[in-house]
Amino acid sequence: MDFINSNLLTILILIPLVGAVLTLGHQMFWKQEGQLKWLTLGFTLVNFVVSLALFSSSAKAGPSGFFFEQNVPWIKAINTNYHIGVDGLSFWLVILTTFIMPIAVISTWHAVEKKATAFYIFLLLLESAMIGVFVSLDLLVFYLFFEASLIPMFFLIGVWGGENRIYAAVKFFIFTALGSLLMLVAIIALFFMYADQTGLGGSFDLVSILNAMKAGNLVLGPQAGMLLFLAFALAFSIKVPLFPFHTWLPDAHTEAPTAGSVILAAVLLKMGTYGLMRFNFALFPDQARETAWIFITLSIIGIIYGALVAMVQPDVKRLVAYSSVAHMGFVMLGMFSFTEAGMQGALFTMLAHGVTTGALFLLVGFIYERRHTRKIADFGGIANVMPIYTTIFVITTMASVGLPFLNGFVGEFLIMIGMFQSQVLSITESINWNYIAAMAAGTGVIFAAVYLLWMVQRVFFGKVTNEKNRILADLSWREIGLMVPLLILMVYMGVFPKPFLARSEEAVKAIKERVMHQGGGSIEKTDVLPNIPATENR
Amino acid sequence: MEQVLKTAFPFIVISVGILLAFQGVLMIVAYTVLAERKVLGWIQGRIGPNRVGPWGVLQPFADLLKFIFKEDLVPDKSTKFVYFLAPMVALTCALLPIVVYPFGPRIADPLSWLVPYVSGIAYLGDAVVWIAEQAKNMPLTIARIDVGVLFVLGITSVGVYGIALAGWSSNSKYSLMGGLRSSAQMISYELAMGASVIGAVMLAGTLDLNGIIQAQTQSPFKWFIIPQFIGFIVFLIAAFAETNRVPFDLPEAETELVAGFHTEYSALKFALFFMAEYVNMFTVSVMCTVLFLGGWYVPGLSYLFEVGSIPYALVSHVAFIGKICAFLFLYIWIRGTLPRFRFDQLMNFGWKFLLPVAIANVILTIVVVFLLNR
Amino acid sequence: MNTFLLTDLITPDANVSLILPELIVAVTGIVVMLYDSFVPKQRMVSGALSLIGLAAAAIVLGSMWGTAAPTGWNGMIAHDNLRLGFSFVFLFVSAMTILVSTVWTDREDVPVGEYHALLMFATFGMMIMSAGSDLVTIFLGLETLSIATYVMAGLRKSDLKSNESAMKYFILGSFASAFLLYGMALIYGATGTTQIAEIADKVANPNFPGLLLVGGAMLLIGFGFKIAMAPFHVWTPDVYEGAPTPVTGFMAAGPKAAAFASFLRVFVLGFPLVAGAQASGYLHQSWIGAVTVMAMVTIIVGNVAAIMQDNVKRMLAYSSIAHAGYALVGFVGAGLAKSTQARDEAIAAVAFYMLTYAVTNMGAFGIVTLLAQKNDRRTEFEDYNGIGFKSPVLAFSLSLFMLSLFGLPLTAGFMGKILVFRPALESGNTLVAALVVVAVIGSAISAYYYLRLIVVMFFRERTTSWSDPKIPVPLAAALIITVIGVFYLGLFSGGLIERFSQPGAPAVIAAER
Amino acid sequence: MVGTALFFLFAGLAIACAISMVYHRNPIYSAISLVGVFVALSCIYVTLAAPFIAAVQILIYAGAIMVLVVFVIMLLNLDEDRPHSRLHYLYALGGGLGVLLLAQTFFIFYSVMRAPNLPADQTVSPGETMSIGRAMYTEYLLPVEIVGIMLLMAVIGGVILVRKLNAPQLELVVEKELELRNEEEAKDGLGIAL
Amino acid sequence: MEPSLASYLALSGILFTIGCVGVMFKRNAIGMFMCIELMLNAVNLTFVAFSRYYGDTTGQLFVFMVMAVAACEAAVGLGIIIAFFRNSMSVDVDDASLMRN
Repeated sequence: MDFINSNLLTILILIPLVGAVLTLGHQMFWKQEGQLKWLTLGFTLVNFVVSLALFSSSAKAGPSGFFFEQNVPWIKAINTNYHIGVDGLSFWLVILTTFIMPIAVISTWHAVEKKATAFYIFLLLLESAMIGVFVSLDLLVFYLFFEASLIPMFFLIGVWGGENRIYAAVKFFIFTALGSLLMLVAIIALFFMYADQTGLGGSFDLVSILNAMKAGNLVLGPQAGMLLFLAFALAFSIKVPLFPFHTWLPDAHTEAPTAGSVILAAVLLKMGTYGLMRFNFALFPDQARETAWIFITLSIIGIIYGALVAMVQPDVKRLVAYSSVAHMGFVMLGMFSFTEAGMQGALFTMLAHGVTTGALFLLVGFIYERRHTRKIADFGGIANVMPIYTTIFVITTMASVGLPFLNGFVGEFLIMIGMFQSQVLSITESINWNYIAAMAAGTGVIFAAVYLLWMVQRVFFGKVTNEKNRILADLSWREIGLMVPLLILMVYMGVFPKPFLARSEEAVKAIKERVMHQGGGSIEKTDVLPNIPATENR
Repeated sequence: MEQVLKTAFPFIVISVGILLAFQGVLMIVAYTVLAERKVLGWIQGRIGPNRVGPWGVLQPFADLLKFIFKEDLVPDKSTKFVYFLAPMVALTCALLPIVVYPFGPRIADPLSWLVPYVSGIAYLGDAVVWIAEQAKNMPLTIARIDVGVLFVLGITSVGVYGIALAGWSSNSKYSLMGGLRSSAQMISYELAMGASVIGAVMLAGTLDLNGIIQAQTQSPFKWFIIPQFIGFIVFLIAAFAETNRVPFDLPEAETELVAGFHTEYSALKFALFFMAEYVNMFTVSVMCTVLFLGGWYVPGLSYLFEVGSIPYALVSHVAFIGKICAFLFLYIWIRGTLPRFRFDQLMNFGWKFLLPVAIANVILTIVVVFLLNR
Repeated sequence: MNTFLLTDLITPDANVSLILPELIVAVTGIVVMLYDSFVPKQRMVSGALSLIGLAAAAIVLGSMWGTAAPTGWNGMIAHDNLRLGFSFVFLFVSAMTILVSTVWTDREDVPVGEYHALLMFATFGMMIMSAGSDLVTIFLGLETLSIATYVMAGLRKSDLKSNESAMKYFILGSFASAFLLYGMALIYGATGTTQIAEIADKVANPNFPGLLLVGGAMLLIGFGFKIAMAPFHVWTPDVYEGAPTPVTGFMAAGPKAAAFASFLRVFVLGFPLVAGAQASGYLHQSWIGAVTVMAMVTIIVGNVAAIMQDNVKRMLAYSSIAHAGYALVGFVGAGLAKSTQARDEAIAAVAFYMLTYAVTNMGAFGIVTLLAQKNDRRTEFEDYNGIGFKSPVLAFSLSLFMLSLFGLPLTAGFMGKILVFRPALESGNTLVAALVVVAVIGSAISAYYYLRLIVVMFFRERTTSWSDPKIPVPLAAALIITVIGVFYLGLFSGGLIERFSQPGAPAVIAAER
Repeated sequence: MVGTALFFLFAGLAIACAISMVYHRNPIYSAISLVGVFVALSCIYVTLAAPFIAAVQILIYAGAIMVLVVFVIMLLNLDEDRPHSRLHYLYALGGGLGVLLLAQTFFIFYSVMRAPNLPADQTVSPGETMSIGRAMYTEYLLPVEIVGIMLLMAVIGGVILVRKLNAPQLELVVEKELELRNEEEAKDGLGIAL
Repeated sequence: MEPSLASYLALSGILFTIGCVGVMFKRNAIGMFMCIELMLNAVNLTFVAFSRYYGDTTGQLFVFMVMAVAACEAAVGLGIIIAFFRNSMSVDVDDASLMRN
C-alpha cells in the first residue's frame, strides 16, 4: 500500500506507456490487429481503476501540500527533479483523463480501419502525456509532458483525420509549439532569477520557487514579471484557446477522428486553463491581477464570438467545436474573476465541458459513421428514425446549454456569481464593469441555447427530407453502453456537485488568496463589496 | 669612392666566380658532347668525329656555329612567350646548382704572396693588401648556403618546367606527349632521388654540401658510398632518369615521339635544350660525387701538402673534376650498352621498386645511426 | 664538422599515453589501409577493424576522464574536458558513419578500405583539433580533417553532383583555411606565440594590439566558414546535397563539431576577458558581439531557407546551419562565463549539444541513405510520399529524429537546447538574451519543415509503387543505437553532462620553454 | 641599403607576378606567373635570414605543387577561360572584399609602424637548418607526426579520386537491373509492418 | 639597413588581397586553386617576417607545416578537379551549377 501511495502517479503515467510498448510488441509478433483494441481498452480501463485509488483516504499530503507526492532528482546539471503530485486543482482532471480514455477507445471500435496499431499506440502515449501534464510540479517536467502530448495528437489528426487533415494537424502543432517555446524561455529565465536572487543555484521546482516568492527571497521586477507572465499566458491561451488564438481549434476538431476530438475537447483544452491556474496565478499573482481585464474582455469576446459563429456553421462538428470556444471562454472568465465561486465554477465547468462536449463529439461521430457526412442540411427528421440517439443527443445538448440539474448549469452559474462578486475590474461610481462583464457572459448562455437548440431542431425534427436517412440504424448496445456513463455523470454532476467542488475548495482558496493578497494594491476595495465572505479577507 | 668599392666588392667577386665557373662548366659540357660521340663510336666500332681540328677537338665549336647560323623555325600556332621561355628555363635551372657546389677545399691565404710584389705601387698596393685580407680563408664555392642539398634538389625540380612548357607550347601532339612523359618521369624519380640523399645527409648531420664533404674526409672508407651503397645505387639510377638519359630517355624516344618535347625546336633554342641536358648530367654527377665519393677529397693528400695551401686546393680540385668525369663516362658507357625502358615499366620501376628501396634505406640508416649513437 | 646531432639532441617531450586515443585511431587507419591492400576483395572486415579501433580509442578516452593532467608534447596537446567531451562525440560520429555507410558502400561499389582509412584519418584530425592547444596543432588537425572530407565528398566519382560537391567544398574550404591561417599568423605576430595558454596571458598586453583585433576577425571568418555560420554558410547546401549521403551525415555532425571545439578553444580560452586590460576588453567585446549577431543571422537564415527546400538532404543541410546557430548560443555563453566552472559547464553544454545533434543527425542520415537508393536518387520530399505505414520502422525512426532536431521534449534535441541556452541566459547580457529569443523563434519556425517530412511520410498517399527496403544489419544497429540514444540523452543524460563538465584538468597545459 | 633595394625589387616582382596571375585567363600563364611569385618570395625569405624555408619554398611550391598544376593543365589541355561575364555579384563581392582587405592591410601597416619597432636581433638565427631541425624534432614533434599522417592520407585520397573507374559506360546499363534486383530483395526484408 | 617589419606585412597583405580577389574573379577551378596558393604564401611571408622579428623558430615551423598542408591540398584538389573534368569536360566553376535552386 505504501508503495502504491508513493508511486501511484508514476504508475498512472507508466501503465499506458507499457501498454503502448506491449501493443507494438503484440503486433510485431502476432500481427493480429483485431486484438489490439481489446488490449488498449484493457490498459485504459486498468488505468482508470488504478486512478480510483486517488480517492483513497489513507493518502497524506506531502511536505509541500500535495498528495501522492514524489520528488526524485533527475538531471543534476540543471537541477531538475521528477517532482509530481496532485492537489485539488488537478485531482479531477486526472480522473477525467483516465475516465474519458476507455470511452474514446470504445468509440473507435469500428471506426479505425487503417493502421490500427499506430492509432492505439498514439492513444496510449497521449494518455500518458496528459496525466503527466496534470501531475508534474517541476516546470521543466511539466513543459516536457506539455509538448509531448502534442505529437500523438498531431499524428491522430494527421493520419486518421478528414479531408483537410494535413492543414489542420500542422496548424495545431505550430500554434501550440510556438506558444510553448516562449514558455520554455520564460521557464529558463525563472530558473536564473531563482539562482540569482536566492543564491541556491537555479531550480525548476514549482514548490521551491513559490516558497521563495512567498518568503520574499525571489522578487520579480515589474517588467520582467510581466514578460514572464505573458510568455506563460500566451502558451496556455493558445491551448485553451482564448479568442484571437482560437483558429486552430475548429480545424483540428473538425478534421480529427472522433476519439481525437473527444480527447481534445475533454482533456487537451483543459491543459491550458489548468496551466494558467497552476502556474500563472501562483507564480505571477500581481501580473495576473493587473492583466485580468484583458483576459476577461477576451473571454467575453470569445463567448459571444464563439456562439455567433457556431450559429452559422453548416457542419455539426464545427458547431460543437465553436461551442467549445464559447465554453472555454466561460472557464477563463471564471478563473479571472478571482473569486472562490468563479474559480470553483471554472474548475467545475472544465469537468462538465469535458463530459458534455466529449459526449457531443461522440454522438456526432456515431452519425458520421453511418452517413459519412456532418452537414446539418443533409439531415432532418432523424428523430423518427433513431429515437434513442435523439434522446441522448437532446439530453447532452441540454447539458451543454446549461439546463438546471444538468452539469453545465452548475459551473456557469457559479462563474456568473463569481463575476458579479469579482473585484478585479475597476469599479467606478457610475459603471460596475463586473456586472457588465457578467451580463455579457450571460448573453452567451442565451446564444448557446439558441444555436444548439436550433441545430437540434434542424437535425432531428421535422420530416425526413433525405432518403438516405430513412434506413439509418439506431444506436447499438456498444454505443449505448458508451453513452450511459456519460449521461449518468451529467445528471450526477448537475444534481450533486458538492463532492466535486469539495475536492478543489482548498486549492482554490489558496490560489485566490495568493492572487488577491499579494502586493496589496486592491485589498482596500474588498471592503466596498459586502457580499464577500469574511474568510476571504484574511 | 672607396666606400662604394668596398660595398661592391663582394658582388664583383661573386660575379667573377660565377663567370669562371660557368665558363668552365660549359667547356666541360662541350667536350662531354664530343666525348660521348667518340666513346659511342668506339663502343660501336666506329671512329666518331675527327674532321674539325686534330682528332676532332674543335667539333663542339663547329656544332655551336652551326646552331647559331641555322634558320630559327617557330611553329605557327605555338604559344610564343612560353615557347621562347621554355629553353631558357631549362638551361637556367640546369646551371643554377653550380653556384653552391664546393669545387675544392678552402684556401687559407690565397693572395698574400702577391703583396710583396706590389708593395710600393700607389693605390694598387693598398688595394691588393686589402683584397688579400678579404680573401683569407677563401672557399672554392660561389655561394655557401646552409641548405645546399635542398637548394640543388629544389632547382632540379624546377627544371621540369622547361621540358613541360616546351612540350605544351609547341602545340604539337608529339611534343605534348614527350613533355608529359618527361614531367611525369622527373616528378616520379625526384622522390627516389630525394629519399636516397637523406641517408647521406643523416650520416653527415648537415645539409651544407661542404659539410657533407668534410664528413667524408680523413679516409676513403668514410666515403658515403660504403655505408650508403644502396643510397648510391638509387641515386645513380634516379639521376639517369632525372637527366632523361638512356635507359630512361622516353621523352625523346625517336621511334615513338619523333624527338619528344623538342621536336618543334630548332637552331639556337634547340642548342639550349641540348646544353641543358648535358649541364644536368654534369650537375648530377657533381652531386653524386659530393654526396657519395667524398667530393674533392683525395686520400692521403694532406701528407703531401699542407691543408689550406694552394697546391692542396689545386690537386683536390683536379681530383674532383676527375671523379665527375668518371661519372660522365659512366653515362656514356651505359648509353652505349643498355636498351630503353617501356613507359609503364619505367613508372613501375620508379614507384614500386626504387622508391621503396630508397625509403627502406632511410629507415635502415636511421636504425643504424640510432644504435651506433646510443 | 662531422657532428652527430642525436647525441646532443634534447630528448623530445613525447608522452604517448597523452595522445593514445588519437594514436589508436590513426594506427587503425593505417592498418585498415594495409589490410585492404593485401586482401582487396573484403567488404566487411575493414569496417569491423575500424569499429574495433574506435571502440578501443573510446575505452582509452574513457579511462582518461577525470585523471590528473599528464603533460607532454610541449603544450601542443591539452587535456581537459573540452578535449575529452568532443573527442567522445567524434568517435561516436565516426562509428555511426561506418555503420550507416555499409549500405552505400555495397550499393555503389566504393573502395571500402580507402574509405574507412580516410574516415579514420578524418577522425584523427578531429580529435587533434579538439585536443590541440597550439595554433599549429589546431591548424593541422583541421587540414587533416578537411582534406579527408574533400575526398570523401567526391567519392561517387561517376556522378557529376558528387564531383561538383567535392570541388566546391575543396575550393571554399581551402579559401577559408587561408583566412584562418592569416588570422593565426596575425595572432602570432601580435602575441609572439602560438600556444593558446600563452596567447591568453598575452592578450592583456599584446605587442601589436591592432593585429590582435584583425587576427581575431580573420580567425572568425575562417571558423565561420568551417562551422557554416552565416554569412559564410553559402557552400553548405550544395556540398551537402551533392556529397554521398552518409558522408553528408558525417560532415554535418563531425567536422562541424570539431570546428566548434577549436573555435571554443581559440576564442573562449584564448581570448578571455582580462579585467582592466584595454586590448583584451576590446577584443572580447568585439568577438562576443560579432558572434552573437552572426548567430542570430545564422539561425534565421538556416531556418527560413530550410522551409523552401524540396530536397531532403538540402533541407537537412540548412537545418544543420540553423543548428550551428543554436550551438553558437552556448558558445557565446561560454565566452561570457563569469567563472572557470561556469565556463567549463558552458563548454560541456556545447559538446553535449553536438553529441545530441550527432546522434539525431546520424540516425536521420542513415535512413535517408537507405531510402536514397543507388546514386542518391530518392532524396526529394516527393519520394517520401506516404511511405509512413509502408516502411513503418524507418518512417517512425525518421520522425523521431525530426522531432529531436526540432527540439521536442523527451528527446535529445530538447536537452541539448536547454543546456546551451542556459549559459547564454546566465550571462545576463541583453543582446545574448535577444539571441536566445531568436533561437527559440527559430526553432518554432523549424517545426514547419521538420513536420513537413512527417506530414509527407504519414499523411500523404503514395502514388507510385514502393517496396519496403531491406534494412541491413549494420544499419539496423546504427538505428537502434541512435533511437535509444535520442531517448537516453533526452531522459537520463544527467550523468553524462556531469562527466562532460567535469573540470578535471587545467584548461591548457602550459609548456616550459 | 642593399637589403631595402633587394626587398623592393623582389616585392615588386612578387606583386607584378601576382597581378599577372590574376589577370591572365590562360591557366599556363597564370601558373608561370605564380611560379614567379614563389621565386620572388623565396628570395625575400633569404633576405629574412630564413634560407631553409627559402629552399623548401622552391622545392615544394615551385618544384612540386606547381609542377603538378602545370601537369594537370597540360593533361586536361585547358584553353583560355571563356571571356563572357560571370555572375556579376561575384565581381562585386570580389571588389568589395578586395577593398576591405586592402584597408585591412593599411591598418596592419599603420598599427605596426606606430608600435615601437624593436630591431631584429641579428645574433640569433632562427632560420638555420640546425635550429629548425632541432625544433622540428623536439617541440614540434607532434605536428610533424601529424603532417606525416596527413601526407599519407593525401596520397590515398589522390589515388582514389583519380583512379579510373572499372567500367563507367556499362554501369548505366547494369544500373536498372540492379535496381530491379534490389527491389525484389526488399520484399522479403526485415521490415516490420505496423 | 633592413626594411621594417611593417613593409613585409604590407607586402603580405597586398598579396593576400590579390589572391582573395583572384578567387572571386577566376572562373577556372585551377585558377582559383592557384589564387588560394598565393594566399597561403602571403600568410607564410607574415609568419617568416614575425619569426625574424621575434628571433623565434615558431613562425618558420608553422610555415613548414603550411607547406606540407599545401602539398596535400594540391594532391587532393587536383584529383578532385580531374574527376570533375572527366564528367563535365570543363573546369569552369560556373558550370558547376547542377544544384542551384
